Amino acid sequence: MPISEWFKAREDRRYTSLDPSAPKTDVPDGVWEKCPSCKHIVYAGDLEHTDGVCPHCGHHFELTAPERVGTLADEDSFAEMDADLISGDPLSFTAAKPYTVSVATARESSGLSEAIVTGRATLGGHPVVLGVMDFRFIGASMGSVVGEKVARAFEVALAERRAVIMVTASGGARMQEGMLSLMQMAKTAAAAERLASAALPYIVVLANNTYGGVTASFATLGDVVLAEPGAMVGFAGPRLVEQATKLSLPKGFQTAESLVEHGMVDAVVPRAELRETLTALLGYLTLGGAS
Amino acid sequence: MPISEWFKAREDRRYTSLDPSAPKTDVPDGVWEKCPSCKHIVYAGDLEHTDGVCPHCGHHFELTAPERVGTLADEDSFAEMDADLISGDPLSFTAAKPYTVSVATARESSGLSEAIVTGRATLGGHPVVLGVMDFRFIGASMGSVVGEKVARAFEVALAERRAVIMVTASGGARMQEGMLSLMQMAKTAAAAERLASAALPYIVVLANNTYGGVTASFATLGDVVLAEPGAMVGFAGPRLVEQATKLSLPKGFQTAESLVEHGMVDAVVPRAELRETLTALLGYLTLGGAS
Amino acid sequence: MSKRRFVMEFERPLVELEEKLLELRRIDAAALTPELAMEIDTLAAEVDRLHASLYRDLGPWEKVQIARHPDRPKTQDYVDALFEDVIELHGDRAFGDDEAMFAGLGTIAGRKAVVLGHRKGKDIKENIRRNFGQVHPEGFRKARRAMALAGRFGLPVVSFLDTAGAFPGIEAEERGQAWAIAECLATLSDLPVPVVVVGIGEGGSGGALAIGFGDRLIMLENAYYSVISPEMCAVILHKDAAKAAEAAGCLSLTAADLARLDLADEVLPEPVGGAHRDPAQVIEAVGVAVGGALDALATTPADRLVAERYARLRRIGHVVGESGTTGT
Amino acid sequence: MSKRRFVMEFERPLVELEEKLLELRRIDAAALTPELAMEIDTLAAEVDRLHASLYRDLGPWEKVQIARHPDRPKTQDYVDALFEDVIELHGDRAFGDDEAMFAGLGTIAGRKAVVLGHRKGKDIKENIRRNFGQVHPEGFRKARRAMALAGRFGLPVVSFLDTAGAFPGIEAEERGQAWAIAECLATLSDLPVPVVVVGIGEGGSGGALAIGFGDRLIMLENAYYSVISPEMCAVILHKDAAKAAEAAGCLSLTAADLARLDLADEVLPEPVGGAHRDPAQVIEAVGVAVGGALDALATTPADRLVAERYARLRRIGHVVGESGTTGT
Ligand SMILES: [Zn+2]
Ligand SMILES: [Zn+2]
Repeated sequence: MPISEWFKAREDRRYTSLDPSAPKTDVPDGVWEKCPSCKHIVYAGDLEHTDGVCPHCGHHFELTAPERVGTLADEDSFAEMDADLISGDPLSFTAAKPYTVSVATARESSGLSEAIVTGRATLGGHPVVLGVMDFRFIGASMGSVVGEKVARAFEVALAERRAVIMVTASGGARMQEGMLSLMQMAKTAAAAERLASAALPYIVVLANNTYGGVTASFATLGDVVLAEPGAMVGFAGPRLVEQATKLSLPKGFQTAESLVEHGMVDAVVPRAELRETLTALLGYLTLGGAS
Repeated sequence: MPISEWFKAREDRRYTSLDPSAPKTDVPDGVWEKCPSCKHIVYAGDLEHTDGVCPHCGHHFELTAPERVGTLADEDSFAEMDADLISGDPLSFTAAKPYTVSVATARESSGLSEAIVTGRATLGGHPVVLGVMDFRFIGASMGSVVGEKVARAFEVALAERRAVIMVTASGGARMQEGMLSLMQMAKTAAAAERLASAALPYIVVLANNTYGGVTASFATLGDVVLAEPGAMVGFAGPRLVEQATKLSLPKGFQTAESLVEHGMVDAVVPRAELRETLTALLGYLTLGGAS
Repeated sequence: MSKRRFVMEFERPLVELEEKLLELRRIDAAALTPELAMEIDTLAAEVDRLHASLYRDLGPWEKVQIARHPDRPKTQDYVDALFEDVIELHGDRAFGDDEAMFAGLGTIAGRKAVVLGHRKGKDIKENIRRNFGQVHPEGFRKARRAMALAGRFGLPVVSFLDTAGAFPGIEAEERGQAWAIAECLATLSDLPVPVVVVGIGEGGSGGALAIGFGDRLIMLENAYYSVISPEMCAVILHKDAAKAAEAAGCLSLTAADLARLDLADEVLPEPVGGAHRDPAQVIEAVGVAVGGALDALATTPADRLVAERYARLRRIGHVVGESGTTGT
Repeated sequence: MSKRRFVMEFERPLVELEEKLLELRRIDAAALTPELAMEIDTLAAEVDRLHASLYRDLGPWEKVQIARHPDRPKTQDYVDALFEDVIELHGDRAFGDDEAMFAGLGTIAGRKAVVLGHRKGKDIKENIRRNFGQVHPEGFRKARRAMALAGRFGLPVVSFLDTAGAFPGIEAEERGQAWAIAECLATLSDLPVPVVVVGIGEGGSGGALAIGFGDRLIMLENAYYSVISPEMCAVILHKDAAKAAEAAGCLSLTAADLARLDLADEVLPEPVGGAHRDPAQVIEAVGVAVGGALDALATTPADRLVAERYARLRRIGHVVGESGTTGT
């Protein structure tokens, strides 16, 4: 389903870029949510005004891809690409349930065609290709379609001399497409490398949580790599690391904040400042990039 | 004094490249040396046959620059460059003794014009520019002349599409030329970078001991960086590190062997295999470099 | 072999019969009744039958076990046997030297090359030193440095895959495991020299992929290459690692699967029972295949190599409802 | 200033007189004899005389002390006051983020730039965090990453020097202090963008040089830049760190010396007593000088910039008996 239809289909979910007066989040009015960080009961209406940031402790709730697009793209600027790309079932993968069922369920419940939404947009006036992953879609795992959309995003940016901004969240490569998924890592990294060779800027925002094949490919190849507060980011998940090493994990392990300390991330940027920071970065990095 | 004259002036010091039948080391026949590593008393005549390697424990005695040239360059192939470059005294540096006296003494006792000898040569048939530092000359410290000779070595190699091989040993930048010495670090690194940009190979052999401004400039910029067994290599000397940190140093600190473990050096190569290893490396790295 | 034979899970029924047969044959000739002699004959025939069937049409899980066999020839065996004038290059120039990753220069059939490979040990002591072939970030960074050297000096890259995966450790994560792998992928993707990859054993996920794609992928018959280990896949699907065999079947991870998916260019047969039964023969076959691939790629100009490698990657994936033109 | 005034060694005679004068002036008017009043006048005149002479014609060692003054404006002060839209970039992408090195993006007088600088702390707590401005390898690698970013996107580099030197620690050595510095030098040498360096305080050896050369070197009057610290030089020459003053005199390390040696392009005067007496004025002067340098370099094509930077480096050095032609 193209995102435009998705927007139409869900009248209760609208975004600043489409209708600034409408509520921004997925939670219906009057519903209360418990903040997983401070345990406060938060009124969903309040979360709309903060783009999903807990007013009590600053915890960053996960955003859906359309919500994220709404918080970042200039008004009415987002034009989705490749919304008709849909996963096949190349391995006829059937375990607990058939892969085709998983995909159909994810499409139905998320209203998205796949785990990433990509499109042309402007951000603070800068022409970009924006990609946003959505964890609700099979853990935003990367299969053929995600890989293809990411690669095309870089290719469009390369052809049109745009910057690329990727907001990532993913459990990793999608195992139901086996080696085809693994190879999307190489494909997306190769596409990012071509953008880099043309000195066009690529900025990543690591959102909670980004793991596995996505972290180990296009998500860490940005000229600048930002992360949201508290986002968990790594290659191997914390449980696997614990199992493999029989060690207890250090405090703050794999959090965005500790990734800055360990030299992996340029800056942790609160969601309220993200748009402004990206705009400023695009201002710096496009200056000479066009020459 | 050009190295050719140096060779002529010292009939008792000859090298395989000039006269294979003559003894190779500086120690007169019949003299015994105590190995600093195994404490064995070693007959100097034996050291000649081993290029200065202790026959009991393999300790690598330091070689003079002419000795080193003799062990590496193809017979009769070494043609020294810039032998007439001599240090001035730009700061009129006089402390314990005048710099001019230090230089004069070093020239007299070493028979060299400065702390590095550079020249065109072939090594295993490969055309190279070879540079060899000599610790006897004011601790092989890098002042204007060393920096100039190193820069010219890279420039000649660049112009004639030769590989560069540097055998380093140095106490660091030469303080008696102050900031002019410090800037030789930038100058030599810049010259090495130009060679690298032309995809011409640069191989370093870190010999005992290489510290300070030499390690932190051209000596660590090789495409391949080798080290001699037991060579001590670092930026800050062990005594300074101990003083600054009030910690006792780990076993093997700054030895060539520990530098391999810490990822800084490609391989520790015993002197007996050095020529062969360099020849093989030149075979690999010149293959496509000329294209 | 003087040491005790390593028995793979699926071989157990056969080995039990073989041991029983061996025991019966140890019976003193004097004590041998005609009934016993007949039993021995029957058992021997059964062993022959089972042997013939067991190693025919091996399933994915059996192949994974063969790929993990401790006596299977390893990167070092291939390097030693196939390459001359080998110079190992150590270190990442930033933190350490990872002994789970080989990087070096070597000459195969007269062709100079940069050689990469995951390194498992021959015994427990070596395996501890090599972290059982599970690479840390510094290992990938060493590999990347060697790749860059290959690119600078026009040397083709030959890479041997044999890892259960990148090491999932605390420090490995802290030093940027994902970052190090991603940088390898980016570097490999536009390296202006031929890149020939050989799957010789395990091809575990991102840790394999970091040195595991290029212009040719040659797979040994029983080598596997997978997005996830069968065990972990089983845990995710069934909360039960014991269902790894089933998971292995789902993942399309065998050499034959990769050929079917157009990912592998060539599958090299192994002796009955696996490469460890006749390492010399397998190593030679790999040498011939690598030599052939290098020969075939040697004359391709660098820019075409890179363009074709990208095109090769771009074709990978199964997408339906595809829009006719890119991104519009 | 509420906190106790920091007294430099060479100021002590003056400060002692000032304190004595202050004490005399505290005497009750009733108890003030004409003799005492005269003594006060004499002392006051002496203080004025000493004040005027002390800060005139400061020697190298006095300048080193001023360069190290704890209240001297630091990299962060310049970044905060002179740059808008500052975005700090953290980390080396391999091991850590070194708080002794600043790297970021900023806009000065409308010009976008990459900003680098050694970072000392304002107090002991911040100094511990910043390791007193002494950089580890990861700090140099972060700087190098920022340089590369500048090169890729055509942003000039503005670099502030203020370090006693690269940190001489065990782990710093183990993680390749020398390697990290050398790589910075190589990267800076052919960066295709303008590089403007400002010596604002200490310029300690290789640790300063790693981000300390380019197309323009602007020095504050009392900043120093030296191949070795005066103390260490004294130890080497006299086995006596106390002879640092003498060593400082030998090393030609002052801004004036650097101008004389043709290394510094511009020397900016400081208020009497040093930059800490009027930080705002000094920071503004630095801003004007940096802006001017960036303006002057802005139109030079990248290849000419790099060629001229190399030529600039190649000229440095004092060599006699020089052969007429290079290497022949
Ligand atoms: Zn909260
Ligand atoms: Zn010995």
